[in-house]
Amino acid sequence: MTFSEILKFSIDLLAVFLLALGIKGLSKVRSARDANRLAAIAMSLAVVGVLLDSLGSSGISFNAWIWIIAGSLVGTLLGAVVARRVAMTAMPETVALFNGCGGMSSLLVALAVAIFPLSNSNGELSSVLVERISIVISVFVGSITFTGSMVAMAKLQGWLPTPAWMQSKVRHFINIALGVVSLISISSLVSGDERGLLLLIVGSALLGIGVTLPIGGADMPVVISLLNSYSGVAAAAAGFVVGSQLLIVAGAMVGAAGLILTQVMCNGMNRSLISVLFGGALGSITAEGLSGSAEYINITSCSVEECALTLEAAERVVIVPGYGLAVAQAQHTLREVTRALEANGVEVSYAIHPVAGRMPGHMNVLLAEADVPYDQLKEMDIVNPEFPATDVVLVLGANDVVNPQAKNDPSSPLYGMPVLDVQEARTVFVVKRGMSAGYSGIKNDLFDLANTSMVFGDAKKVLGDLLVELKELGISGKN
Amino acid sequence: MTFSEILKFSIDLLAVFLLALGIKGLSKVRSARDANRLAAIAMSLAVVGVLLDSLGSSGISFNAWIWIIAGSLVGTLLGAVVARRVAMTAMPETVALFNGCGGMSSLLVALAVAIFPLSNSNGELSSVLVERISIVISVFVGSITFTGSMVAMAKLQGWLPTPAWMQSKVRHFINIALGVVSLISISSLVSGDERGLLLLIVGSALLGIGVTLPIGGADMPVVISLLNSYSGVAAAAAGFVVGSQLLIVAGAMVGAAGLILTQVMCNGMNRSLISVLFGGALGSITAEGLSGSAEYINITSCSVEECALTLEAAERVVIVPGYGLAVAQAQHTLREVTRALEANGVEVSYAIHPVAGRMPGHMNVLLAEADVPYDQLKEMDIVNPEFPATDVVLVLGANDVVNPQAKNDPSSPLYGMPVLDVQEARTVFVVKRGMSAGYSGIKNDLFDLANTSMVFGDAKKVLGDLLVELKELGISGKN
Amino acid sequence: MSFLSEAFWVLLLGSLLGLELIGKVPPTLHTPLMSGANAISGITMLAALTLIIKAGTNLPLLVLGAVSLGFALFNVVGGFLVTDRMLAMFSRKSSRK
Amino acid sequence: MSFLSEAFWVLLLGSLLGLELIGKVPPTLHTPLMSGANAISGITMLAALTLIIKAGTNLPLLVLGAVSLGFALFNVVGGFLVTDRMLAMFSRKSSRK
Ligand SMILES: NC(=O)c1ccc[n+]([C@@H]2O[C@H](COP(=O)([O-])OP(=O)(O)OC[C@H]3O[C@@H](n4cnc5c(N)ncnc54)[C@H](OP(=O)(O)O)[C@@H]3O)[C@@H](O)[C@H]2O)c1
Ligand SMILES: NC(=O)c1ccc[n+]([C@@H]2O[C@H](COP(=O)([O-])OP(=O)(O)OC[C@H]3O[C@@H](n4cnc5c(N)ncnc54)[C@H](OP(=O)(O)O)[C@@H]3O)[C@@H](O)[C@H]2O)c1
Repeated sequence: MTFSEILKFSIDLLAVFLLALGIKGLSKVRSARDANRLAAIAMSLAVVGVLLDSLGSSGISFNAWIWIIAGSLVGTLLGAVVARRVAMTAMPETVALFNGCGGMSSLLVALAVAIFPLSNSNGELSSVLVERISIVISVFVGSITFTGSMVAMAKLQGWLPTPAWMQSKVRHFINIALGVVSLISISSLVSGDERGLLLLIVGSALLGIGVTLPIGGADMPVVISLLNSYSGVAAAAAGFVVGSQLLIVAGAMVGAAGLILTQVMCNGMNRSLISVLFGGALGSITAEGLSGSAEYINITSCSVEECALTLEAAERVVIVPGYGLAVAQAQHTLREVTRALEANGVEVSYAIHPVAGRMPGHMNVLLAEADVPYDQLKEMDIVNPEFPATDVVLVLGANDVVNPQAKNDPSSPLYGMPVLDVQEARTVFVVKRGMSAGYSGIKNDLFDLANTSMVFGDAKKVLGDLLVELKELGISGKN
Repeated sequence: MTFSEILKFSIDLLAVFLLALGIKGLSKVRSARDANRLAAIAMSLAVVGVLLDSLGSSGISFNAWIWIIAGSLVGTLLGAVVARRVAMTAMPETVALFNGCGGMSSLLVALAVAIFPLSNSNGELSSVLVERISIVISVFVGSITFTGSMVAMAKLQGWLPTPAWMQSKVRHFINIALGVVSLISISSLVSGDERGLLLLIVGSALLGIGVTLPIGGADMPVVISLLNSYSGVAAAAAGFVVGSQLLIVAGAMVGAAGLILTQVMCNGMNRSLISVLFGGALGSITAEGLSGSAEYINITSCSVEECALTLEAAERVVIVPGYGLAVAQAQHTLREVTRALEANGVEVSYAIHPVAGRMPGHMNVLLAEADVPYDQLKEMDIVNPEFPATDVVLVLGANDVVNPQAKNDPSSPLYGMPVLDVQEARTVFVVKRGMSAGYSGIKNDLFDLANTSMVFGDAKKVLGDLLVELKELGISGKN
Repeated sequence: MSFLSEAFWVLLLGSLLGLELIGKVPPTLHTPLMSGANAISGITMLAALTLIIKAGTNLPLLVLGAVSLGFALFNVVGGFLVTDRMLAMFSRKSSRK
Repeated sequence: MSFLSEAFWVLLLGSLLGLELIGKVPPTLHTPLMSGANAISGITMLAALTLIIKAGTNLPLLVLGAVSLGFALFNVVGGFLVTDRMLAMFSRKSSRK
């Protein structure tokens, strides 16, 4: 065992250890940022390990260096630019993009080895078999990850509508057919016939599209997390292909952790993984919910002026932001309104529901962007007991997260999801454009309550008007 | 790769998987029993794997079978007999005994390999070095585990008093000296000089005794858990010695899990690992506590008769069992008393503090033995809010776990430990022999409260008298 | 090298896994968990077994191996049985009585 | 056999470890954890690197390797940076303002 071997080996062990610490740390608020850096350090270490090992044994040719540097430079630069430029609210699609590229990378590696076999294996049947199987897995999972992630990104960006036939049952047959095609090419590849390769790539790529396309935009974070888990599997398979322990461990860890995260996310949104994957978009249900809006019997609508008067007289105001606020990009206007209120001596805080919006942590990101002080953001468990002592609650483009059905109506699909008990406050204003339902597509009993008034309009516009009204009342944050 | 190799390998993987599931399952009440069986199955699987592997390669000689069967028979029989016979309350010492034998086993394996080297290693320096190091670790940790566990067992059984000089600071010097001796022999062994072997065995055996002897009986569960973690380390080292992956993984898992469990146990008892290991027995502090008993200013003592009258008139009675009840072996008499009360229409339940007694789960075991129905045992969090609606609390040989100082007095060593709020009840009777302190050695403010009365005497005796008094009042569980 | 590299990988991963496996343990389970883990640590019986099998006609080695096997099995069998006995006591007995 | 046996061991243990590593994750961290884990899954860059180094003068292989490396590094670098950006937003800002 040469010195360089020992060195490489220790580096690998250390890298895995740090990666494990990193993944663990990322799941706790206090350690998350350091953990992310730790993981980055671990990855750099791993690269150093590979380079040192090669330098110590066969060396790295000049030619190889050129290609290495070229590839790294392009990847790094693009990655850095995208990571800097992208809007905070576009995180899920960004992660999807990155993830797809990771899948593509595994796919390409496996492809390369399939076409130009490495002289790794010792020719024994069992290792040849394992090598073939890992190439196949890497190609299969890699291309599903790639196309699936790209579709997810495109849908989240709104570039890709869901074709109607994709929501019908037909898609299941198409996907099953694609699955069968992939399986056939897989078995032919494993038995040593290389002609199946192209078929496998095309089949699994289409399968990735077919499975992801029908899924509704709001379920996408879960799908992306699942695809992320797949790309871990693809990495582990690539590890078998090139014979790297480190790759196998890291891939397996990420794959398994991704699976758990997917499950946790599903639970958080009160959805099951099965219904996310096979239930299709929630669009149709939403349509039902819309028609169901006729059921409202006791809606009080009020003007922005009235709302401004009530706010001005209040002592404690709680803002409940939701998806609509994000869509309207109204966070900065909101901040101006709350500045004005605070200047007038009103105590303002923000009630953050964990799944308000369309991605986990959406509201935290949004309000942080608008410079809302961290200590005014209150989590659900903290703020819920405070509602009875609150004068005014301003619900901005939120719907499901303030639906009392979740507590009261066991037949409701929301039942069991923890919600913000805004109805306990003295007065509730709900700002939204119309009576349409939220993500879950169901009626919101809150709107019917006596202490709730609707302020119809786009969140940004309403908040702008509110600012004007408040100024007329002599309140402004500017002085 | 032959078929038998693949088989052995799959069995090993499966065994490790099942062991991991087993350890995980053992930490949850619902799955614990099945998990224990699962782990047992995994171990049997592992044995089958080794036997199959040997049969498939070089075979197992008749001679070897004889010795295998002889060794297994003796070990299995003795183990089964001890496991059946031992009293439930003697669990910690039993675990210590088993654990010590596990350590002894690792020690013997390493010793055997040290004297008759296996032709395992390929003669490369690095592997020779690793082999020597693992032998040394196995011997070192194995003998510490053995002697330490034996001392722990003997102390818990009361066979071994703590010599006075062992509680003085001198012991630290002795232990350091023993550590240095072990280190010297270790380094000579690693450099290839085999004469250090005997010295190492003796040195580490004495070290195990020296470290464990001064530790107080009540801290023993923690020490045993720590030694248990060591025996995992010894097993992993033995795995390096004989070249078995399975042994290494299983040993490492148990070693690491044992470390965590040790930490968890310390937290549960409100002690730090350092103070357990180096703080020495709590005996001296207890003595201080005794003298501190003069501080009590408002003790009300009452007769068994009075106590019986109050109990008879009560509607809701909560029993708080503690270490003293276990020492007095009074659980069966207690059960008779509660049967009598129940027959009289009194609602009886038992408040189980997590660390009442001297081993985790002590009270559950004790009361289960006396046939107390499971649904009458109430955990601390459940029973605490019920005390204000309780007529009589009967504290039987418990002290620290009902000390209100833990809540009220930030300067108390108990401060922060969750306790049973018995003082909230209408009347509290405390049954104990005198005014001496409990495990922590501090004064109990509860005894000074106006609604607390002391009933002095051995728990078993008092309960017997109580039974007689109750019968005289016309109350008995027999009819 | 190969056995060693493998050995260190499993050592690292096994330890990390062990650290993660048990999170919160209710106090009631401390003793059974301790004793169950203790039974598992008797896995050294595999080493003793291997030793006997490889010993050939070397009598001292056979004896050492057998004694070691006996100790280990004492640990394993006793450990699992006693854990089971304890857990049987904890299991819900509301059906009884 | 040896590489394979090692590979399967680390696969098993790595997966088990991954399953245990994250227990409860607060919803705020779902997105950053997802994106951080995603960056780590770009570890395939090591495979791409190995490929290039072993390619010798095989041009198609070099190109495939370099493209693969580019994709992987895009994933890794972008993933870590974007995670950091997100986590920076969550970190307590009470000092500001
Ligand atoms: N956070 C996550 O990770 C995540 C991920 C996926 C799904 N989800 C789900 O998403 C839901 C989140 O609840 P939520 O209360 O935040 O949102 P929601 O229930 O989806 O409701 C959003 C509301 O905003 C209104 N709105 C839309 N555009 C608006 C605009 N420009 N101005 C004003 N209002 C506007 C809509 O009503 P109008 O159309 O009438 O204006 C709608 O009722 C939950 O059901 C959750 O399970 C969350
Ligand atoms: N459960 C565990 O795993 C564990 C392990 C180690 C340490 N500990 C510690 O042990 C303590 C347990 O608290 P605890 O309240 O159960 O016990 P404790 O605080 O140790 O008090 C026991 C009381 O029982 C009395 N007693 C002794 N023998 C008696 C007899 N024959 N009849 C009647 N009374 C008798 C003693 O007073 P007299 O001498 O006056 O009778 C003493 O005050 C905690 O501090 C805990 O941290 C627990």
